[in-house]
Amino acid sequence: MALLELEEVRAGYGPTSVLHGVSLSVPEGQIVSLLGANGAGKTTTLRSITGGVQWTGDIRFAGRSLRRMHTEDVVRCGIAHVPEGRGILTELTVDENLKLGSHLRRDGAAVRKDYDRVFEYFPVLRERRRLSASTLSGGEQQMLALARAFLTKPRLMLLDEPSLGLAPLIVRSIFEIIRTINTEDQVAVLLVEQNARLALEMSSEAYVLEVGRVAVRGSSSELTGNDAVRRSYLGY
Amino acid sequence: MTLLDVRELSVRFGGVVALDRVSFTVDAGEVVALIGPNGAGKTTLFNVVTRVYRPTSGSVLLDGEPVSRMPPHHVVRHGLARTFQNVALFRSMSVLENVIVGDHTRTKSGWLQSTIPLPGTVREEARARTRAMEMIHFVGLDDVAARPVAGLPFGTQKRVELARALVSKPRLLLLDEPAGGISHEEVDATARLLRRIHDELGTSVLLVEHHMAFVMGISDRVVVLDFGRKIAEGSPGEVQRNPAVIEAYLGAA
Amino acid sequence: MQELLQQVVSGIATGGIFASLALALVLIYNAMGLVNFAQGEMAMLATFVALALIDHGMNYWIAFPVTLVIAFAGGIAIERVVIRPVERAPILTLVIVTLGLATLINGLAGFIFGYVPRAFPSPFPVQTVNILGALASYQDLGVIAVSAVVLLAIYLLLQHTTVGLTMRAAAHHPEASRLLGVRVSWMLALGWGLASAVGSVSGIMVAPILLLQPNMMQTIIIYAFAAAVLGGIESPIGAVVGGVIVGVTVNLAGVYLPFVGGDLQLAVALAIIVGVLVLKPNGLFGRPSVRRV
Amino acid sequence: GGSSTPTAQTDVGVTSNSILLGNTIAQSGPAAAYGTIANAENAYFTYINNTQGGVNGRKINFKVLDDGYNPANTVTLTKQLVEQDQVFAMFSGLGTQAQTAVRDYLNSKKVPQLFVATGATTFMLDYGKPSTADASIKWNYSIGWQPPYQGEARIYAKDILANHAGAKIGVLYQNDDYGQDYLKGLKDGLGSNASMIVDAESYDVTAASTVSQLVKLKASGADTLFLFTTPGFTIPALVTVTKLGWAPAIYLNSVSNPQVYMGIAAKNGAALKNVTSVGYIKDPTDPRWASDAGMQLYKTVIANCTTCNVNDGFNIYGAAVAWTMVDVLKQAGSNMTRANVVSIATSGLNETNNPFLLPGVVVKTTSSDHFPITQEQVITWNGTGWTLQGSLIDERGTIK
Amino acid sequence: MLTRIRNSPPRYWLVVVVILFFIGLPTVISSFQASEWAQVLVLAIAIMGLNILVGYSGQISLGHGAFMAIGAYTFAILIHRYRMNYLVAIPLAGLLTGGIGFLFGVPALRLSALYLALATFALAVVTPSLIKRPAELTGGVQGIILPPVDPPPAAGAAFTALTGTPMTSDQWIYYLTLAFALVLFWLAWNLVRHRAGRAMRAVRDGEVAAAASGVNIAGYKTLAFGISALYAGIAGALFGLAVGFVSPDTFPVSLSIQLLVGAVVGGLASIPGPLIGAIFAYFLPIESNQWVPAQTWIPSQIASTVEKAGPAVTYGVVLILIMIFAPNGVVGLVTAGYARLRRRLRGAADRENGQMPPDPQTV
Ligand SMILES: Nc1ncnc2c1ncn2[C@@H]1O[C@H](COP(=O)(O)OP(=O)(O)OP(=O)(O)O)[C@@H](O)[C@H]1O
Ligand SMILES: Nc1ncnc2c1ncn2[C@@H]1O[C@H](COP(=O)(O)OP(=O)(O)OP(=O)(O)O)[C@@H](O)[C@H]1O
Ligand SMILES: [Mg+2]
Ligand SMILES: [Mg+2]
Repeated sequence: MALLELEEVRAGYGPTSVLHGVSLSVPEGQIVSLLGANGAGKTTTLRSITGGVQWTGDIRFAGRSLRRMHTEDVVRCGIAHVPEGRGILTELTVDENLKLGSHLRRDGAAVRKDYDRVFEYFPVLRERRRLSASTLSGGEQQMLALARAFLTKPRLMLLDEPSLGLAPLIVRSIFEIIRTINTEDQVAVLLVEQNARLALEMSSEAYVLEVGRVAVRGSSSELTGNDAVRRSYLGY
Repeated sequence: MTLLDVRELSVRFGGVVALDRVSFTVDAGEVVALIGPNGAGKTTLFNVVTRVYRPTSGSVLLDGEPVSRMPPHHVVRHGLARTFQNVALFRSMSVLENVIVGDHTRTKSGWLQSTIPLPGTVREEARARTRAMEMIHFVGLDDVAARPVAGLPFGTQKRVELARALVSKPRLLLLDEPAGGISHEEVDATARLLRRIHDELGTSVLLVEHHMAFVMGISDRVVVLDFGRKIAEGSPGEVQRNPAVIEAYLGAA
Repeated sequence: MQELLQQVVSGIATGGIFASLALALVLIYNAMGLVNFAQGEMAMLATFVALALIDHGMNYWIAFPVTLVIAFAGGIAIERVVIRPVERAPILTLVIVTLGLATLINGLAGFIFGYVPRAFPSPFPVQTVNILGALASYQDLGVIAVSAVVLLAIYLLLQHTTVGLTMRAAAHHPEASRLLGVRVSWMLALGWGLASAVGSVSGIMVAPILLLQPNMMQTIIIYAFAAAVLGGIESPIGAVVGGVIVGVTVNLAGVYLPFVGGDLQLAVALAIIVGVLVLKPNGLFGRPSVRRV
Repeated sequence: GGSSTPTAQTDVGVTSNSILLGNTIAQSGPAAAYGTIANAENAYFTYINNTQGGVNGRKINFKVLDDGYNPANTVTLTKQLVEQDQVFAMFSGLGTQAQTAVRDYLNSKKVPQLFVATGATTFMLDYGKPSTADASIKWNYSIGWQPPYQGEARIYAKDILANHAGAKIGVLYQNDDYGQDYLKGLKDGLGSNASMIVDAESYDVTAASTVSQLVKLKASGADTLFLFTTPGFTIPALVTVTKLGWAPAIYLNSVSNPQVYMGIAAKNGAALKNVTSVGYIKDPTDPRWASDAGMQLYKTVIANCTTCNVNDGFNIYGAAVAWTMVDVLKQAGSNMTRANVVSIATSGLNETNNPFLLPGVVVKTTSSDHFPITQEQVITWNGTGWTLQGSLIDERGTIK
Repeated sequence: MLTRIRNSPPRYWLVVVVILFFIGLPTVISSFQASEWAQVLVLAIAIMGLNILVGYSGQISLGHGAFMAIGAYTFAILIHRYRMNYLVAIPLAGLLTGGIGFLFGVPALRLSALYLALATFALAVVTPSLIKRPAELTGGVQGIILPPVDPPPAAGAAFTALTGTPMTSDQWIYYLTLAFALVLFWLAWNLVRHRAGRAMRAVRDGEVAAAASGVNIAGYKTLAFGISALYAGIAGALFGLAVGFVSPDTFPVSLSIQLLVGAVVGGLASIPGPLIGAIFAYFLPIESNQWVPAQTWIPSQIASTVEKAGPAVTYGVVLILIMIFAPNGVVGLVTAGYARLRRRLRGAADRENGQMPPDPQTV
């Protein structure tokens, strides 16, 4: 059974409807990518999952419907959402941001171990622990957001364009880290990405959205192999 | 001719050294890219050039004149316009109005003329509107000209910013990650647009970007920063082969 | 000399009053990112409740905690009913709602309890101690001591507990906090509850000094604002230090600056607010806010 | 225009069976504590309507509007009462600034502005004079009622000259017409001895406390303290004096002397030794009046007002001034014109039996004297209540 | 923008209807009611000033009553002491207040919204005591009584010809205020849609971006303060004229709050908003405890409770309710309703295109 399932989800902002029936599923422990042009509704899809917008249809996580659940309760089920814009709490320090990631966990020893891992992945965060998060550069903020999401010990991570604004070297290492988290901790990932090539490399399966509908769905290798799809949707 | 001259520029925030004695120039007619790892100080440099931040030491000359002598809002009068990494549009205004604000320095009417508009003011308004519409057409946003910018797709918003910067007829355009967060097709479109800005409007460009194909395809010269220091400068080809750059930024391809 | 010393000591005592209300303001700022213009009125209402309990024969030391609990619940109720619907509205809307709340509570208290001032018992005697020749009463010292205790409690809560952290997070970044599993709405309610309880401590402490009546807090709140601004609006320590400084300054300015005189005390508070904001916008203890582009 | 019957003369606001009076007062805002006065007045009118069928068969209707102590509101509301509600007269409007604001308007419209609730001297002293803004308007439709603040202060001056000739006086006064009038009265009353005042400190109504002023007064070496302060400041000031370890002789103005307030001050820790004041109204909390007929009447009257606190000194004030108003209307008889009523109120009063005032206090006006009440009696605090000292002191004719 | 205006001709008709309504109003209501409406217009002018500051330049002021006080006192002193003609004194009072407001805008530059709210609030509280200080000039606590004004013969004659009754002073003041209001509203409308107003809005929406576009942030922020104070000053002068008396207590904190409430209730950053807000801000406190008890259909217990509880309670409740149910003010409510109606009329076509609703902020 899939960990996350969306069934005919429709959503929008006020009078504007953005998603016109999106169905997709993320199997346990897998990375699934969600691609599409600007404005296709990728972000909106992620927001629907964590209750950031009103939606109809059905969304199930681990067999349980998320209908009418508040964002915080969805998150407490084990979904970590790194939103577009990263959601850094700029009034707080880097350390406090990280603490907010782990604040719901009761497994103290494991938390400490996870902190060590996080600082191993992103050494710069250790250096900046006491500084206000508002001073971090774009890439550093992205690292903080990922680290924080990891510290919530999720079963599923929703990542909205994690490579946005990152230097090539960092992009690669971040994707590496995502893959490590995925394989070592069995965290499933729904990855929204503009860099289709990288995303397809990472994921086992992919969906392409077009104006709020799923236009193409298939295994990543299939899509990479399909020139027509590549050219018309993925742009490379 | 040297348009922008950055001399020994250093910026420190408390203990953090964001820029460490960086020097480089941008000549008229050039497209220069500024690349480097996250936190290298690229945006900070933009912010010093546009007088958002004060440098700790060093200077920036625009057309031979030190920018430190200009109030922030005068920088654009000296022919320098910019866009922002995270898009900074006037959210309550339409696309057209946003672009007209970009025309602010080319219009004159003060508050008195605004409150009691004489025919001259009205004509000036009309001219500003026409120029803005032309620029909107230039970046290809005619369809959304009357729409409020809030809620437009990210890529579109980036182009609105571009139009707003261009309408002031800058000689030098500072672009902070113009290809960030937009899809591949649009990256290509943006590259074509930049070419046209350079060729048709004759604007020089200094851009920050992480999208290497984009950078390499468009720039005449590349300046590389790492930890606030300039580690390399040269043609795209040279920089791409530079081991220091590969180690700090590009990674082994 | 003797007089100067007495002015300073008396100023510190008055400052204790400002500080205790300023603490509640600081708390609500940390928990809501908001200045609550109804803070003084809420404290006044809670004090009336305490008086009603005492008048019905309840022991002072039982009535005190009971009032705190009632104020806490009242604060939560206010948040749920009045603030929640405008939670995401711009700051101006919130300011107006709290102003409306202030008007409402003031009118309500007048309606229920009348405008005739009431006596309110104090746990501390008015007897005085001699400090280097200046006199201070146990009552004034008591107010300062209680403020210090409240300060310590708030400081520990905000800076060293998870609840404090989530409260601050919820106040400043509700959307992002939600995505981290923070029950933002309840955190805000909790913040109101706590601020209301702290305010009621302030009311109970100062009512014996000021006179309990519906308008009791109306001008005090301005001095409390001045204290909070001077100390840095998010800093509890700043509130107390700011309160004392405002109290002493207002006293001394009235006596030693001829053009101020006794009747421009409030103008001194205004000057402090404006002066601090212009010269040191984050106050004495506030962290500078960083602007990034 | 009002209805008129052939037999009797009437004006706007008077019908064969009713008289409409208007009032503006603060029932909300900073001075809301005074608002109860109008309720007490209304209670007295209700009592007259119920027990005597009104005055000469006309029931008194009393329309009270809340001006929140803002003179701008007073202007609007007074216009409303005069032009829209068509009141016969304005009665007992509150506040010096507020009533000053409408004085020209009411006099130019020849609407009586009777017994305003302020002790500001101008409403008595300046009767009949032309307006300072527009000389064509004469102030002959306006009059106050209570003893002028200046007069009261003169009585203190007399008392101190008689009993403590060597006193060093410190004064704490509110920096408005109220406090300034008192201070002026004291200085005038002391006359050539005005140098007895060693220090006078003022405070604004927006002050958080008057501690700083009191510290200064103590340091000035004063041994006698005058409090020309409203109750909200008087009570904390009395406590502060004790807290400063200071024990001056204290003179308290009459606005602040009701026993309720003294009780609060005592409870809050004030020593209250050697306190002097004056009175002209019976204090409802004073046991001396327990079986007094006037006090019995007051209690019956005030039962008509559900929101009124019997012990509140403002309420017996309201009843007393309403008594005078009814007295005037009774005297006017069938000649219910504004001109007639005003002339009785401002020049023809001689009321010796107002049951709510101290025995002997006369409410009196003549064609040359427009100060209705000028007598007051010195009282001293005995720890539980006020003791009347000596006999009434009359300041009639001294204020010029 | 152009197309939007072209799309909505009803708006122009509405303006004409409203103006005609206000011109005709005194002929059908009593002189007293005219005096009330004059005060509404006074408030509308002051609120429009505040709206320029808060709505269009994004700075908060809880102390605009203080600027009204300056305007009113300047006016009063000019005509009381210097016997100046009141028609000259009004604009002079406005200019002086504008200048002072401009100066006040300089320290305000450094304050964030919340702090500015506090500082201006404190200003409002302290104003009455500051006024008392130069007593020879301001009359201290006694205030200044102003002579009544008579309508000029021509205006009086025209009014008599129309209604058959002589024009009262209050009616004349109403028309005078209306004239000022019309002009000042028209000027405000011009301001916000031309270069200077656009720059102000740009500063409000984003200072860094505005500066990068060449907008002088400090300049436009202080300018907004100055213009806004000028409006408040003129309103203050007209207020003094209408009330006929100025004194410290005439300018309490509640006046400042009343202005802000009017601005928000009407709808910020809109031109009709201040007028609607003024009607609300004026009548609610006055009517709140007169209207309810007078309604026979309201159960008597409720009516008497409302009466006894006093206007403060009603005022607070209504204020909170409005903020909850119409946070963008009446204008926001109407605009949203109009947009919904248009969508319904046009059918679902727009919705599919992802058409955005008109932004309530830029009416
Ligand atoms: N807050 C909002 N209010 C109104 N419309 C919005 C809002 N956010 C997004 N939209 C609109 O919804 C549509 C889908 O947006 P969404 O952010 O889901 O796209 P996306 O696929 O994530 O695009 P991008 O690659 O640019 O992030 C767009 O047309 C956008 O204009
Ligand atoms: N206002 C500030 N206060 C403190 N530190 C700052 C401030 N602005 C920038 N920094 C620090 O300066 C360094 C350079 O930041 P900058 O934003 O210039 O990097 P960048 O090269 O633009 O990175 P990116 O590519 O991620 O956007 C970072 O380490 C950042 O934390
Ligand atoms: Mg997106
Ligand atoms: Mg950057």
